[in-house]
Amino acid sequence: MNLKAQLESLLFVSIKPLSLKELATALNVKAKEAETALEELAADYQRADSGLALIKNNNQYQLTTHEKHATLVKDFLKTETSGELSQPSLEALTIIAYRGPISKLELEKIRGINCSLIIRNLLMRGLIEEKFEKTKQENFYTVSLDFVRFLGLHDITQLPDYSKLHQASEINEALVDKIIELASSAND
Amino acid sequence: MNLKAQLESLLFVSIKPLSLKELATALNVKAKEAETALEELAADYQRADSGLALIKNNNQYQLTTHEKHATLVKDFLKTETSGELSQPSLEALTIIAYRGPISKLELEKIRGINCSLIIRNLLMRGLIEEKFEKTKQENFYTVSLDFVRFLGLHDITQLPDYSKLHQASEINEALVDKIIELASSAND
Amino acid sequence: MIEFTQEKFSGPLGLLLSLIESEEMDITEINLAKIADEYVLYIRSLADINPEELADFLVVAAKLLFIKSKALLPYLYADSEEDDSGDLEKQLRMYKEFVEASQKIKTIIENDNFLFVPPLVKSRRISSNLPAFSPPPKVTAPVLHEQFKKILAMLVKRTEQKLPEQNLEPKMNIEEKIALIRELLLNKIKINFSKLLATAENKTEMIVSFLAVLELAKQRELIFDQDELFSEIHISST
Repeated sequence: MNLKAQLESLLFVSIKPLSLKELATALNVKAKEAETALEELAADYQRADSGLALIKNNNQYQLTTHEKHATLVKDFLKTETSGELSQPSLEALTIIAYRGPISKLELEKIRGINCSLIIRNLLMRGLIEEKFEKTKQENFYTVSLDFVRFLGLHDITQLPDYSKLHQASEINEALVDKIIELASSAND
Repeated sequence: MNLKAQLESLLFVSIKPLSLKELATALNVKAKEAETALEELAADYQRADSGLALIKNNNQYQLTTHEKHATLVKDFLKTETSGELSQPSLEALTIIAYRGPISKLELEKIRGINCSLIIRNLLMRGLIEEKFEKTKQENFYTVSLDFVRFLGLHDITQLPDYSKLHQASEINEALVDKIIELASSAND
Repeated sequence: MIEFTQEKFSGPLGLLLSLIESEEMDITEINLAKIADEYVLYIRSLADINPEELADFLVVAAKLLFIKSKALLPYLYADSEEDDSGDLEKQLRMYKEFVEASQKIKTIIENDNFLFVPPLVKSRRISSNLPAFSPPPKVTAPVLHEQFKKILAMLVKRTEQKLPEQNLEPKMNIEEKIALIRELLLNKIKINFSKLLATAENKTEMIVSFLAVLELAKQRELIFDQDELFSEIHISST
């Protein structure tokens, strides 16, 4: 049996995005195997001048129309405006897109202002997702698959300068850890 | 532009099967041209070991899963729509039961997160019903008659404490409160 | 299909960035020191600022005034290399990177390359002969009752959490604080800065006190003295 074709069937018929785990379980294969096949499927769509695309976010996969046909499909579905974004909301979304998963505190540190209302608004509109991290006892935020679709990207890492803006946080964290280490050893 | 890919996009997003005429009009091509491309697309699906298939019925075209994967798809859908509800789905169902008819926006104001996928899932399982209110230009949701009977009730108002909880002031406040919040975050 | 609304600036860093950029300056500590007064003037002119946000604006004001005082009186700070005045500069640079990235995201959205997914498609499933009704076995009327009461309790909790935020509203603005300090100095020769801060009920009021004292010093109405670095600051009228 062709794993790619089976994955395509399930993604097509599902009413929601599917996680790697759900797909692997349904097909009774290892997650790694399913992941490789999904990557191949996504590449096939790109290569073969397909009408479809396979996108991924937060380990969730979804079949969508291909970005090449955005105007055609939009006219066909006669879709309407899906709301407006204020500059503060756009900024918060940008930071969450590049830095996610990110805590509210970190987001507020970068924006220099309380972001409670913006976060609630973005959650309600389904542009971001909230996940409680047990180890850190804090909520962390990532952009949603819907937001990735609005951008016409297949993966949020395709954003311009993604690795540069994303990694900055890791470097900072590493620095902070180093400083804490030095400070504590100085106190000994 | 690749006609096959365009046809595939339209067939993928359409809610209902599409006639040759509808497809040709949307793509601004002759019916004959569209028909040839559709035949090619159907052949591609058969040849390429695809997860999809193109079926034609009464001159109406529709994308479906490939018949090879019928059992897989059926088992998958059965698990997807059976068993217990996730906590978020149960909460949404509860709010719809006590508070319905309720709009998606109101439900989201109470729950604080986007509810599109949850509503889809509840609709799919036949637990709730959707009704478009012309005056408000919005969909409203109520629990389905099947679900009321499943609970052993004749009418949803027979739920414990229904009259008190249906009008709970906490809910009214949550609705009002959030409207202010959205207004302020829209112009902050 | 997402529309964008325009604002003059968003938040304190947005304001700071727009001030710096309108002067065509780079983000450096020296330039931040130059812009400090303009920033303070601007936030004092903001009539309808959300009290929750005012605190954040004031935090940046305090940082700016610290940077400015450091630029004016460098000898005071010569020994303290660990001060964090460079933080605001770094913070603003990082913020600027994200503002620029947000403009790129805006362009991407405006390119309208939306990827569409079908609405709920029931017809696709008909061939699978799925039951039209598939209830969750354990859900009963009492379960829904319990669940609804939990939701109400959660809503009450959410409202309560919001109340303290509203109390953040500053009890006093800078003008009132200035008047109070003047009055205090009429009755006393000296006041201790720490005592003044101790009367503040929250962070916002503390910063307001700090700004008021700086404002009075600027208008040469009062002077500071201090026995040694980091010791008590005494305030007296000129």
